[in-house]
Amino acid sequence: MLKFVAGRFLVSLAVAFTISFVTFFFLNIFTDPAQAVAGEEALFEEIEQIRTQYGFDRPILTRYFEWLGGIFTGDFGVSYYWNKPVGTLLLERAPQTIKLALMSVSVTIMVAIPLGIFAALNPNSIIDRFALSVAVSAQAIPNFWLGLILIIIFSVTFPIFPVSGDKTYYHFILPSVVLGTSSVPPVMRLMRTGLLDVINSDYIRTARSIGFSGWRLVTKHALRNAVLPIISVIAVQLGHKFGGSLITESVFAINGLGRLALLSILGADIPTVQILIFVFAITFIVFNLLSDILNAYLDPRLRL
Amino acid sequence: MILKYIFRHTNPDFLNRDLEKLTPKDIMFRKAIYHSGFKFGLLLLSTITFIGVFVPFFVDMSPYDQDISKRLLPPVWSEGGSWKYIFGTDGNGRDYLARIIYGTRVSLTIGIGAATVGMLIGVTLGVIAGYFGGIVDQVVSYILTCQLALPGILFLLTIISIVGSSLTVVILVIGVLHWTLFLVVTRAATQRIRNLDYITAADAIGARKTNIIFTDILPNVLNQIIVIFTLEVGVAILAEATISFLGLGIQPPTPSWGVLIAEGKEAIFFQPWLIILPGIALFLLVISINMLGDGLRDITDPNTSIE
Amino acid sequence: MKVLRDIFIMSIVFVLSPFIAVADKSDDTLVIAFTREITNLDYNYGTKTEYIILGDMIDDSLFYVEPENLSYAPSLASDFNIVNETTIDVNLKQGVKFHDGSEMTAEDVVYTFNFINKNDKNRRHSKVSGWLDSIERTGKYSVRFNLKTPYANFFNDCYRIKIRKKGIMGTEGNWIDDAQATSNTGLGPYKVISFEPGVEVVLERNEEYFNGPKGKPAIKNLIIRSIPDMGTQQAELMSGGIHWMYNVKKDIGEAMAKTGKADYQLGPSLRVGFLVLDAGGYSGEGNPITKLEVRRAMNHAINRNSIATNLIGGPAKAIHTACNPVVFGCFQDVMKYEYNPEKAKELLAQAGYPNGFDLELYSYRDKEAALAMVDDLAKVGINVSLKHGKLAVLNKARKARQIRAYFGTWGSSASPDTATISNIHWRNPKKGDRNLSGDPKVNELMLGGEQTLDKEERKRLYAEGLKLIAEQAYWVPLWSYSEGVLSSKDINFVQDPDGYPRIWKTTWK
Amino acid sequence: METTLLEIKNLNISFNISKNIVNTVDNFSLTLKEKETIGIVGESGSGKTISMLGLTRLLPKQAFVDKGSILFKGRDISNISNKEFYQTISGKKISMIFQEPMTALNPVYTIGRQLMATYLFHNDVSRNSAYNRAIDFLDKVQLTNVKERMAQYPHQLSGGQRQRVMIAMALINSPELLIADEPTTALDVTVQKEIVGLIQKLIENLGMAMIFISHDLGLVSKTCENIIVMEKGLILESGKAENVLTRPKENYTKNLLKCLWSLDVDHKKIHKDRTLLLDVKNISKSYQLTGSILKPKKIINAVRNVSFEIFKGETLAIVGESGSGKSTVAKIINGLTKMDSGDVLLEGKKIDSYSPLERALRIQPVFQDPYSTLNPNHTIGFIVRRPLLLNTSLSSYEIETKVEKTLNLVGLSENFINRFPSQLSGGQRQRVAIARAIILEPKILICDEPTSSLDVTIQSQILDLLNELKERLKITIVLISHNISVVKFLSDRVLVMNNGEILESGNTLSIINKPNNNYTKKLMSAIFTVKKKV
Repeated sequence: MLKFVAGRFLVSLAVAFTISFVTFFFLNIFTDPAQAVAGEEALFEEIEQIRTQYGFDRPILTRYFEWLGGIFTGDFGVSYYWNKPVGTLLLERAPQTIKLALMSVSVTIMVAIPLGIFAALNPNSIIDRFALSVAVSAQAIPNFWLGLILIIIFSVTFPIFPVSGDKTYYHFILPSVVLGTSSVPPVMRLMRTGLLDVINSDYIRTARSIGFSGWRLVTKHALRNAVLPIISVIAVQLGHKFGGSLITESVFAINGLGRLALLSILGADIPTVQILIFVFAITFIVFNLLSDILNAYLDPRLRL
Repeated sequence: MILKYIFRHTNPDFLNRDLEKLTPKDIMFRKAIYHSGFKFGLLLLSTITFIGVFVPFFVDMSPYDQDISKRLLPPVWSEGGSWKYIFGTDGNGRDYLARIIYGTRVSLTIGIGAATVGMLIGVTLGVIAGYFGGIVDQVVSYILTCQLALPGILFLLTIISIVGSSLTVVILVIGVLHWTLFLVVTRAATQRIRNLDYITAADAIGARKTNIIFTDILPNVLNQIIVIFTLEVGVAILAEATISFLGLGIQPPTPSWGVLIAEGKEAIFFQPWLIILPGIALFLLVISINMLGDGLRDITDPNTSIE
Repeated sequence: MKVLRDIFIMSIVFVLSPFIAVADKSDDTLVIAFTREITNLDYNYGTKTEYIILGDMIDDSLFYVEPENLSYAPSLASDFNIVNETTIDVNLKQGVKFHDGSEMTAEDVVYTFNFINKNDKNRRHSKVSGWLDSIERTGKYSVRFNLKTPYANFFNDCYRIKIRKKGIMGTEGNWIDDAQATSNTGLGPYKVISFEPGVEVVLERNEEYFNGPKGKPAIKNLIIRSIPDMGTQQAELMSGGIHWMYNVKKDIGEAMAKTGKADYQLGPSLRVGFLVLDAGGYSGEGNPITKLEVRRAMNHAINRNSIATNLIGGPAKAIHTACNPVVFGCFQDVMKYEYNPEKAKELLAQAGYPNGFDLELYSYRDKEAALAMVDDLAKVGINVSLKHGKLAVLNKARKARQIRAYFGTWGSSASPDTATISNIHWRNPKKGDRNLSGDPKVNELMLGGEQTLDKEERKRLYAEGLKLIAEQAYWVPLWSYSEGVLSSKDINFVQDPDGYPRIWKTTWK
Repeated sequence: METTLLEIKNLNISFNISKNIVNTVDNFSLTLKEKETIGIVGESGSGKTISMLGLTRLLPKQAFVDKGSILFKGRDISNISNKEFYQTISGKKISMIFQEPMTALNPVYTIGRQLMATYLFHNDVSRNSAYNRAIDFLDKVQLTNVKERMAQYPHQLSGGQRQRVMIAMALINSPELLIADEPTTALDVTVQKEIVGLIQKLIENLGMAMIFISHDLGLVSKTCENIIVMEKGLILESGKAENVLTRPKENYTKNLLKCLWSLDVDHKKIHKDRTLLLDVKNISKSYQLTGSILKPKKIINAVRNVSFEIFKGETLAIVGESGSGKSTVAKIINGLTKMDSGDVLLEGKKIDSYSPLERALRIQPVFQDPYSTLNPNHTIGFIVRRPLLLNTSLSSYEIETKVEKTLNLVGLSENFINRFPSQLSGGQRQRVAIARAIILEPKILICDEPTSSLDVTIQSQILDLLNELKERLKITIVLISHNISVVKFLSDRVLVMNNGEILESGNTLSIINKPNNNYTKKLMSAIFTVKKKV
């Protein structure tokens, strides 16, 4: 087990570095960091001055390792756009995104899992067809559009929820619904097919031959098998939510990492963008790793 | 010719023939006939495609002609609407119906283009990794892991904001970032097929590797690739709409639905049709493509029965 | 499983959590929304309009612009004396206190100007070093400015520079750029209570505010929220989440006013729009734009009146000069190009483009207007592909000398002098990238206008410069803008003639 | 006096396929006395399993009981509610054992938990006594270290051990009837015999009745007193085991028996030709299992230092259980897998020095699974034609003639040329695979379990075909098999493999009759054969 975790950890680390490397090179070759620092009003000679002063004229490899070294010592660089250390920015913004991610995943769980279970227990029934149409629709609705429509309905026509902001948990309900919706289809489909597979499996036939039936059969014999893969999918979805919060946070003016990312891209704020890509990648990798470990822990077949 | 084929296949006598006597294509056709989701998706998609691609050839309309004295006219069903502008006009006095109809072409072009790019990358890597295995597979897996860990939309926006936006750039970038599903599916299918006896048999009769890949492996993965392709078209269309919505996508005055929604966003409360109509168009197109894809998956899956 | 349970409990908690109280009249709190985010409280580090508005609320400067007659008035200064063309003495008001309670003296003024002039490597106000040679303390409440050259826009620049308490911005090479957010040392009518970058700024009335020309605010608490989406802002306004928003287009404003939920004012603005043309051939020698006939044809091709009336609305109207007609020095009797597509086509034919040509037009603002212009230009045969995007894209292309034409606007917020627009747009091409005329004469005339204090001489220089620009059609001057403001029914907000919002004058109804 | 335990009368089971009702089991009737054992024999699709699933209400969703009555201990249980049935009958009075021990146990629960749940479901007792009962039954099925077994998960046990757990689960509630559905088919030959013996012993000790379902007439005749023979949903005949075996009434039964007999017939001559065709010298091959990321690397020595010779015209059988390395040897001598060390000399030349095309002309394989041996996307014509397209420059007319000729040779008509594999039965597919292998007229045919996935009647046809081809084409056959009957029928010489090594080799008859090695003895004794009564 330890060896497995260590191995996966090393691979994850390598992936993280590859991503940081690619991002850094891409951003620093195709954009001019000196221009970004200097700002839009800067004169030509000022840009050149900044280039030497900040060391942007040195080889890109040197700068990459310097940047990487900075990350290890906790120095994430300074944002040109926000005039702040990127690390501080991240710390300020992360709580909102974490809240949003957790809440949207709970929305997904609350909708997708019961729906998937009922659909699997009654294949080709009305519930099943309903669940399937929910999945198909949720896949086809663009996030940004859903956000706008929900605001029209639930904040303006019927003022139940606040339009925007991130002050209280209450503010997070609509955004969580929007962000959670996009994960409903995969989780629901997996729950449905997983449970169907389990129900049609030989060991459920064994349980039925013993006399188990109905709800008792599902809860005592089928659910655990079907839920195992779901847990890892949810962990992966949670990892996705961090990067995927970009649009939702913009529509609902939630001051999280996603909005920070969008603003930094639009403001050509390279230090922030490259750290954010790195951080989102790491988050995804960590959740993936956690899901693997969790799976290995929960599934006796994978235990060593 | 096609009609004859359809007639032959919908003929009750034919349908009731013993399953053992049907070719794989016949079985798929029969499944398709009984698959309501597939039929609905196909019908909807054909209708949308017909309207978007062919109607502009016959009906005189322009998505670009402006008349700024006739801006923001409401659609025909609202107060003050007229049949001249069925869906009303936008902020520059352009016919909104024409813009939405022309938007179909943009979405389809980008969807199909990006999915093709993704397919070329994903299938090539997938077949190579699946067939050769070993170190090649490990390298490809590593690339896959990296790609999966990359925050997609963020990276997409970053690239487009740096490279600048045009139709080609959008297609290429979305395509380059959406190949993982192709890879995963092709690789798994190739790995499975590679170990089947008929591949060993092909080996034994002296067939070359390329011959095996093109004669034995690809045709067997094709169904799955088509399914993924369909679904990825939907994903790419949504991705384009998203980046256009954020102002980084297709350049104006090209009528992309994402751009239309973004342009109408400010008027969400007073000219809501500006958002709702392209949103519905987008929804219908993607849902039809997804239903088609889901349907294809069921139809081509040998494990499902004919319903 | 425990994790799932926790998530579940959390979801229950948030469903049951009560509504947040909406800030309103009862607790004397005004909430306003900005589209762009406030990332720093120090105006000295920003150029956006939002920073000017915020800066005016929490800071103060030596001079101030009176909105009624668009003239400069002393603010922190009590009076001034122009000793000679390059020497200006300024006396300061006494007993003015920073928000932390300490008194402002000449030390602080000297520190501020010196720091911005010399020490701040991260300077955004490079202009100051262009004219300021040194500043010296001449008494506890008096300073002397020694200028490098005569500088007409001195008062405007002094209005822009917010006076900082000595030491808070750091020392040479070690500047502290969020000093304003952490040290609470403003001078303005409001003081900062809390600041979340990109989210909101909470302000409270400065009860100790010196009797400056801005006057004491009527409303005690003020919250500035950053809401990037205009639609969201409207929703917030309708649901009572905010009281005030600006930059509202006429369609939305008028529709909102019809609902009876808010008041809409569409007043004048100092902002003007224009196309900058690459007459100097920086983007490639001999390109079509370098031909005078082509530039004139473009001037004739665009129906400015129609766009100004139909798209911008309000007091917006077509302009013919490279400045807003209401500001000082904006000479109007120049060559005028009426809307005449036929003539435009003729001119194009003369220039050797009877079938028109392809052109990339960059823009970052007013997409509708840009599209309308594209349409107008297409009608005379100029096939324009619009590159509409973020300002950063335009900046990058401009810096790389790839731009043939771009659609620019200039706000000149609260700076009623032709010098502000010409300083940035007609610089020496070696120093800036916006002057694409390639004509040293324009640079000489338009920047010469700020290097003398003699008003008549300045007017003469600007008149000559503007005539030259019009005649050579270096620009296509488009229209003056109008400024739209939506305000809630609870508040009185009066728009000033320059369109610049002075929030602190707002009162409850 | 013996009382009737179970009486099934005119049971009809139908399937609902594509809105068509298909009758699958027709008028199934059966009478079972207490402590009696009945075997139901038939090939796949004969309805033997479905009729029993109908009895225990475990039918798949699209199947349903049309009509018929089921009397259990005199009471009609076909009309009682599901609830009552599940609570009072299934698991308590009637238990089942299934074919596939690998999947019949829930992988996420321990053995102990599953056993205890089974007991607790029908008995209101403390967990402690359920625990003791479970231990007791694990003892009864002759598992060792039962206390540790209780805490183990199914994947930690071998197939045979799992089947023992299944038996314990089926018996823990002391049912009166045990239904065993092919309980040994998925197990290795040597384990099969132990499990069958165990079941027999237990039902005798516990005084239960048993219905034993199998496709193996030999096995059933050894296990059961009475036999029912089914085909296509119909009961063909039933009666005492010896009666059915000695005096079969139906042709079908006779065919089944003939297959067993024919396998038993001894018509081997000693092969005389000593021309060396293939010389295998000290080959070894190991695989590295990278497996999943979760499992550490594992090295499996599939073949260890194996040497043998193949002479022209002979049929050599390589015998062993799954995992013995026999298939790997087959692939290596076919040149389809690289060996780690050693040499394979084909006509005196190293096998890997041949180009793929040269090799193809000399040596060809036939595989086990008729469903994966043909590419489902190609027509039969293309599949058979492809070797010619790749290897020869014949005109298209010549190719077509040869394809037709070859198809005829393997017993298929030209009509098959445009069909797809999915339109063919398993036996037909195997014929196509043989056609593909022989169309290039190779010298050696390597048949890897060519019949083990087929029904018994089809098996004998394919074996006959191979025998016929051998005579007509003078082809050398290497037969890989775990089935001694098949080996005995076809081969001249036998190699016995286990754990990647050759244990012994020699003349087929002498190996079968006088095995030297213990393992070979075990292998031979595990076979149930029916002696033809003359």
